[in-house]
Amino acid sequence: MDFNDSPAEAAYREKARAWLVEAAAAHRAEHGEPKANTPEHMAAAKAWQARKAAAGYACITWPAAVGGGGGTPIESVIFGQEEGKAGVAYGYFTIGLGMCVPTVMAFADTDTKKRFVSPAVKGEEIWCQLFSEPAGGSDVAALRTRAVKDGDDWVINGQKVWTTGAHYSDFGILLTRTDPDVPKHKGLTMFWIDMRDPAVECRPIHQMSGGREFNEVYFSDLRVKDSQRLGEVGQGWQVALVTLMNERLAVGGAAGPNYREVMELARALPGEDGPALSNDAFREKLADWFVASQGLKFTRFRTMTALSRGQTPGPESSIGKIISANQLQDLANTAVEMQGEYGILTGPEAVAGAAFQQSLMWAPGLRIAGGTDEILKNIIAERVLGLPGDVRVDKDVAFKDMPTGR
Amino acid sequence: MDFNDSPAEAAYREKARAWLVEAAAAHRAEHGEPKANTPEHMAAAKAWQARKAAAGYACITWPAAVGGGGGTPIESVIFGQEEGKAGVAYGYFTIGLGMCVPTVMAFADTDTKKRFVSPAVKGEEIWCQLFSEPAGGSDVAALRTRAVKDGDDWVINGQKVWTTGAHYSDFGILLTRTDPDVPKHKGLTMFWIDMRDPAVECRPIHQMSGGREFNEVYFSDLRVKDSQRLGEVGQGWQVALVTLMNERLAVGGAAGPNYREVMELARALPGEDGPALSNDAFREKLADWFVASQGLKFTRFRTMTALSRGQTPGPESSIGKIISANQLQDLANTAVEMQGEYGILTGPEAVAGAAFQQSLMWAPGLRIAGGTDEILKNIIAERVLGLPGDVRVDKDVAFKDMPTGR
Amino acid sequence: MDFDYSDDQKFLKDEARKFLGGRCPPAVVRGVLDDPARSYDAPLWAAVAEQGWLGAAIPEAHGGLGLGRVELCAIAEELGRAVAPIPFASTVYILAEAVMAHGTEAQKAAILPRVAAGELIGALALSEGPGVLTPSALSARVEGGKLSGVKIPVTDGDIAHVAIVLANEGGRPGLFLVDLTGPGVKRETLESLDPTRGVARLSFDGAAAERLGAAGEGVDLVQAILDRAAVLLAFEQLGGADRCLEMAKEYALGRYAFGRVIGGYQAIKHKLADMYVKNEVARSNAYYGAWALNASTLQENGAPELPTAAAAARIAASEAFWFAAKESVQVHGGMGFTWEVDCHLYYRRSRQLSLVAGSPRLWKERLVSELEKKNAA
Amino acid sequence: MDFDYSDDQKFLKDEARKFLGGRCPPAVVRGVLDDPARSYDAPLWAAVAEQGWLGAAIPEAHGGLGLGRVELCAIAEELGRAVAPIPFASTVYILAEAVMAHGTEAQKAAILPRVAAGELIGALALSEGPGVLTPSALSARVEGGKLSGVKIPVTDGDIAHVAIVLANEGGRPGLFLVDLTGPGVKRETLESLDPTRGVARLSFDGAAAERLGAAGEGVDLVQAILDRAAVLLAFEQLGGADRCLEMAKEYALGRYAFGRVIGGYQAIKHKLADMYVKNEVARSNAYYGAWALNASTLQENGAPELPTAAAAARIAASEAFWFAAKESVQVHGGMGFTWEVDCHLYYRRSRQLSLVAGSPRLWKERLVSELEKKNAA
Repeated sequence: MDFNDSPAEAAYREKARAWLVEAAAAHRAEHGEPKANTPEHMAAAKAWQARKAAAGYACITWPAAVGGGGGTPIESVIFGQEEGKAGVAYGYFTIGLGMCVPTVMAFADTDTKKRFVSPAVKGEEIWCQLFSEPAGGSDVAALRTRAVKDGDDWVINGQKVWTTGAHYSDFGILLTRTDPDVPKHKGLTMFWIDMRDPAVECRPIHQMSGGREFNEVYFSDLRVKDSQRLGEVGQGWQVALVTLMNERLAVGGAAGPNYREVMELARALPGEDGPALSNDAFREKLADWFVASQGLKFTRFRTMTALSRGQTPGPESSIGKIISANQLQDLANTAVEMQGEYGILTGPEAVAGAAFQQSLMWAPGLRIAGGTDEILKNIIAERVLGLPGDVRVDKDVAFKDMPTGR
Repeated sequence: MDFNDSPAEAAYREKARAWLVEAAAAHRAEHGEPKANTPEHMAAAKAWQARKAAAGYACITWPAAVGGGGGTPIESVIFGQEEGKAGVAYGYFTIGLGMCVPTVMAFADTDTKKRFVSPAVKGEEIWCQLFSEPAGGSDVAALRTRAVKDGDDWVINGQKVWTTGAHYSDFGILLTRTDPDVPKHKGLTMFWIDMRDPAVECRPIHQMSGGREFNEVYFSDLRVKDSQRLGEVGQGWQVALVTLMNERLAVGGAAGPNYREVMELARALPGEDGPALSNDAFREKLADWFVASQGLKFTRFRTMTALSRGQTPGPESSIGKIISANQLQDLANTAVEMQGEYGILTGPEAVAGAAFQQSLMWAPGLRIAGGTDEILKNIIAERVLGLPGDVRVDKDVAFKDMPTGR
Repeated sequence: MDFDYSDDQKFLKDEARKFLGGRCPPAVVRGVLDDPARSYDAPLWAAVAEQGWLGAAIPEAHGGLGLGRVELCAIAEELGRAVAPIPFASTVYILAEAVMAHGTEAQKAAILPRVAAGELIGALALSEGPGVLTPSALSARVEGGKLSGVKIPVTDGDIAHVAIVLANEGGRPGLFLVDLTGPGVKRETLESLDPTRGVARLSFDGAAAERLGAAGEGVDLVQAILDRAAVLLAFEQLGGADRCLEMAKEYALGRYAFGRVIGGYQAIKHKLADMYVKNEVARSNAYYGAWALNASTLQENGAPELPTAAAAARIAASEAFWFAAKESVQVHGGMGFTWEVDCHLYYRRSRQLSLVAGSPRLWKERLVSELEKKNAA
Repeated sequence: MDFDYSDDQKFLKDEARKFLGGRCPPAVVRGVLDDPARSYDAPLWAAVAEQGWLGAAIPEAHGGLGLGRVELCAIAEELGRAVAPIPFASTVYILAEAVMAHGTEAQKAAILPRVAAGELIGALALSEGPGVLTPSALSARVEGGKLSGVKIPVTDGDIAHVAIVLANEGGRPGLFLVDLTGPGVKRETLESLDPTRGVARLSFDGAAAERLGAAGEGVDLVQAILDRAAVLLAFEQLGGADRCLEMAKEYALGRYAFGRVIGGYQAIKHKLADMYVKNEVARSNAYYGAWALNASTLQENGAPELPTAAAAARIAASEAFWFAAKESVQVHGGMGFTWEVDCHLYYRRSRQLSLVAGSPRLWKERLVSELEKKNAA
C-alpha cells in the first residue's frame, strides 16, 4: 500500500520528464502562451501533438506502426501526469483520439485507416463525435437523423446536438438511422464524415451559463459514399458501443474550485463572529468536501494501481462524476451564499474573479453531460452491482411506431 | 388566514370541553390511571369509549342511528383535540373504527351491520385488519392466504403479519385469495372473522427495537360461513381499497422526541466549547427540524381548514410520514452522537430515559409501516402530481404464474 | 380554523396570475435579461402600478388600497411565479413597509402616495462588501445630515429614487432615507447572476440623509424590516418553486426515453415528489408567516410570533426554491442547460432571492436564537 | 503506483474471511446478543488469538507476528464484516497500539506478549458522562500512584484486564495503565444499544495506576491513540458497510413486488448505487489511512499525514456504515425491522463504532483544524 512507482514506472517517468522539460521549453519558445480559443492556440496545440507523436508520446498505448507509442496504460497515465505538471496539455484531441479514431480503427477498411489514423495521432486532423440528438438525450439510440441510400451514396438529413468541438473538427463519426421499420437499436448505421462539407452546418448552443462551448450540427442532404460506412448497415449500435466504451477514459473530473479555494475564501470573509471559516456548520461541510475529494483522488490511485499491475480497472472509477458534479454545485452555492448580498456580483468586482458564480452556473451542465446523475446510478446499479435493467417497452417495436409525444 | 374557530365550531368546542372536564373526572375516579398494556387499561379504555358513545362523542361523523354522533369532520377533529388535552385518549379502537367497521358498514348485510356496528362504537368489541403478508409487503395484493369453498363454508389457511392489536381484538377483516388462476387483483375475497376461533393463532413479532407490539396471525383450517363474506367473491381488492381509503385518516404522526427535546438536551450537554447547543452545525440542524415540524403542523391546519369549509382535504396531508419518520431517525441519531460514548447506554443511567436511543431503534420501522418512504413518494407522484404508474408486468398474469423467487 | 387564503384573496390571486400571464410572459423577462442596458421592465412596472398592487397594503389615506398583508402575499406569490423583472420587493416589501412601520407621519405622507402611484422606486443599502456586515465594520457615516460612504451591492440601486441606508451617526448605526436623485450620489450598474434584477454600487459624498426610526437603533431596525420582507420574499420564492415543479412535471410528461415518458421512471417521480414535499412545507410556513405579518400590522407592539415565523418561512422557501430550481434543470436534461429554455431564469432568481435580505444560514441562526429566548422564558 | 492490498495481504484477508465465516456466523453474534450475561464470545476470542491476529502487528520479540499495520487493517475489515462480538478493538487497536507507541520497554514486555497470547483484554476509560469531556471537567485523579474516580461508559470494561485511564495528576491530565483485576476497582455491566459489545461503569477507589507516556500530556496522548484506532475502526466500519450493501442487494434480487424483483426498481437501484458510492469513498480514504498508519510506525517521528488521513478515514467510514446500515433495513422492508433478520446487528454496530473513539462531528472538527494548520504553514 504505497504511492511509489515500480522501478520500470519510475524509469519511464524519469525519461518522460526529461523529454518534457526540453520539449516544453522548445514549444514555448516557438508558440508562447496563446489565449484559449484563438487560432494561435489551436496551432500551438497541433504543433505540440506533432512533437509528442514524433517522440512516441502521442497515443502511448497504440502500436508504433500507426504512429502510437507502443506503451502500456500505466505509462500513458504517467505521461499524462507529467505533461500536466509541465503545463502544456491541450484538450482538442481528447474526443477524437479517445473515442472516434479507435472506432475508425476497429471498423474501417485498411485504406481508410491508413488515410486517417496517422494524421490524427500527429494532430493534423481533429475529430468529433456526432451521436446525441434533441430527441435522444439519455436514450441515445432514439436518434432520428436519417440516412437514405441513393445509388452508391447515402443522403443524410437531421440534427445533432451538444457536439463538442464540431466547429474546429475536420472529421466526425456520425450515427444515423437507416431503417425506421425495425426496433430502435437495429436500424442504425455509422459513417465517418467530412465536417467541412457545405451540407454540414455548425451552430453554437447558447448555454444557461452564458457560454457557447457546444454545438448543434445540421445536415441538409449531406451525401456520403458507402465506403464511409463504419460497420455493417443496421449494426450502428454495436459500433457506437465500441465508441462509448472508450468514453469513460476520455471524460475527466469536474474542473472548478474545490475545498481548498472555498477554505481560503472562508478565511478571508467576515462571518457573524470572526471569519466565516470559524462557523462550525461550514467547517462540517468543508470536512465532507475534503473527504469526498480525497476519496476520488485515492480512487483514481486504485485505478492506476490496477493498470500498474496489468489488470483492467474495476468499476470504482464510475463514481467520479456523480460526486464531483454535485459537490461542485453545493460548494459553489455555499461559497456564493457566504458572500451575502455581494455574492450576486459577477463583474470585475466579484470575489475570486467570479469563479464560484461561474461554477454555480456550470455545475447543472456537469450533472447532465456525459450521462446524467440518474443514468450513472443506473449504470452502477446494473453493471457494477448486477441489478436488472428497467422494464423495456421499446425492444420489439419498430422505431417509427415508438411513442414520442410528438 | 387565522386559527380561530368559526362561531359554530367554537360553540361545539365549548360544549365538548365542558363535557370532557366532567366526564374525564368521573372516568378517572372510577378507573384511575392504569398502566398501558394491562387488563385494567383495556377495561378503562372500553369504559371511556362507552361513555363517549352514550354522549354522542364516539364516531362523531357517523349517523346517530348506528350509535355515532351525527356530526361533521371538523367537529370530530375538534373533539379529538380537546380529548387529547383532557388526557384520556386510548388507541385500541383506531383501526377498528377507522378502517374495519366502515368496511363492514359498506359491504355487510343488514343483520351483520346491526350485530357489529353498535358494539364496536360502544367499545364493547375491538377489530383488527388482516391484509399484510410476508409475501405481500408493499404489494399487498400479492397475498397468498387461501380461502377454499367447502359447502356453505370457506376453509382458510395461511399467514398474516404486522397485524396491530391482533391479540386483543375480537374480530377482524381478512383478505384472502380465492382464485389463483386469475390475475392477482381479481382472485381476492374479503371476510370478517372471529379472532377467538381456535383455528386462529397470534404470535408476537420480535422487532429489531426489542419490542413485540405487532403480531403474526396464522390460520389453520379456519372455517367461516359464506355469510361472513364482505362483498362478492373475487371483489376483495375493491373492498380492500375502501378500507385503505380510510387508512390515511387513521395513521397519526411520528411519536417521539422533537426539536424541543433535542434542544433541551443540547443545552444541558457539554460540547467542545460551551454547551452543545452553541455548535453552529447543530443549530442549523435544529432550525431545519423546527421548520419541518412547523411545516407539518401548519399543513394539518390547512387540512382542517378544508374540513372546516366543508371541502375534502387535498393531498397535502400525504407528506407527513415521509418527513416525520426520516426526521425522527436523523434527530435521534444526532442526539445520541451528541452524547459521545455515553450515547451507547440504554439502561437506567441513560440520558433522558433512553428516549433518543429508543427512537433510533423505532425510526426504521416508522419508515416502513403504513407505506415505505418509496411507496409514499410513488403515491405523491402518481395521485398528486399525475405522473404515470410504473410498468406493470403482473396485470394479466394468473397469480399462480407470477414470478416470486420461491 | 381558517388557515388558507379567503375566497376574496383567492380571487385576487387568480386575477394577478391572469394579469401576469398576459403582461409578464417569459419574453418580457428575457427582454430585460438579454439587454444589459435594462434593469427592469418599465411598462410592466407601470401596469402593475395601475393595478394598484404597489399600494395594495398602503392605507387609503396615503393613496393605497388599504388591503391586508395576506393580499400582498398573494400578489408576491404570483410575481415570483412569473419571475417578474421589476423592483417590487425593494419598493413595496422594503421601502413602503419600512416607512409604514418606522416612518414619521411626514415621511409616510411624502413617500407612500408616490410609491402607490408608481412614481418612486426604493432600495435597501446595507452591504459594503462580501460577507457578513458586522456593526463594527460599518463604514458609511452620516454627519450633520450628510451621508458619505460606499454601498455595494444595492439591489435596484441603479433605478431607485430613494434608498434606505444603514450608516453610523455619532458612532452608532442608524437608518437613513436618501434621495438618490439628489447631489452627492454616484451610481454604477454592476453585472450580476440574475440580470433580470438591477444591482449597483452607490457612492455617497455628502448626500442629504434623513433619519428613519430611532437614532442608534439601526441594527434592530434592519432586523425588523427584514422580518417583514422575509415573509413577502418567501411568497415570491414559493411561487417560483411551484412554477419549477410544474415545468419539470410538464416536461417529464412529454419527454420520452426508452419508449416511455421520463415521468414514469421512479428516479424522476421521486425527485418531483421531493420537490412537492419541500414546496408544501414552504407553503405552510409561508402561510404562518403571512398570518404573523398581518397580525403584526394590526397590533400596537407588533406580533411576538413574527421573528420566528418570518425566519421559518424564509428558510423553508429558500430551500424549496433552490431545490426546485436546480432539480428542474436536471429533469429537463440537456435542454434545461440551454439559454432558450426558461429553467435558468428560475435558477438565477432563486439565487437572487436567497442572497438579498440575508442568506438562509443567517436566518437559521436568527431562528435558533429566537427559540432559545422563548425556551428560556 | 501500488495503492491496494498486496497479494499476500489479499491472501490473509481471504483466509480471515473464511475463518470468520466458519467461526463467527450470525448465530455466534446472536449468542452474545440474546444472553444478557455474556459480553463477548470467549471461544471466538480464543480462536482469534490462536490465529495470531491479536499479535499481528506486535513485534516478534514481544510474541507477535510482526506484520505491518496494513495486514491488521485487512483483519479489521473482516471482523467488521462479521460483526465479531469480541473486544478486538479495545485490546488491539487501542491497548496494544498505545503501548507500542507510548509505553516503556518494561510496559511493552509486560503487556504485549500477553495481548498476543490472548491472555489480556484491554479497555480505554475516558468518558465520565454524556457529552464532550473537556479537560477542565475531568474529575478522575491519581495521587501517589492511586486512582480515584468513576468512568462511564467503558467499552469492554466489564471483561478487560487492563484499562488505559485518563486522569489528572498534579492538576494535569495524564494516561495511566490500571490493572482492573486488582483492588480498588468496582465494575458494573451496563445495558447498551449494541449488546454484542460489553460496556461497564468503572469505579476506582485507590486502584494502582502506572503512568503511560509523558506526564501531563494526557490530551495529546489520547489524540495520538485515537488517530491510530480511527484508521483500524474505519476498516471495521467499511467491512460492515460492504456487508450491508451485499445483504441489501441479495434481498433486492430475491424479493418480488408487482411481479418484478424489487432490485429492478430505480428507487432501490439508486439507493444501492448511493451505498456503493459511499463505500468506495470510504474504502479509498481507509486505504490512505492504512498507508499513513503504517508509515507512522516506520518513521521516527510518526507520519505527519496521519491526523488528516485518520480523520478522513473515520468520517467517510462512519458515514458509509450508517447510511448502509439504515438503508439496508429500509430495502428489507418489514423483514428488516424484525429481530430475526440480521440487519439490526449492523445497525447497532454502526452506532457502537461511531460512538467509540469520538463522534464523526468531533473528527470533522479535528480534520478542519489540521487543514487550517497545513494551509497556514
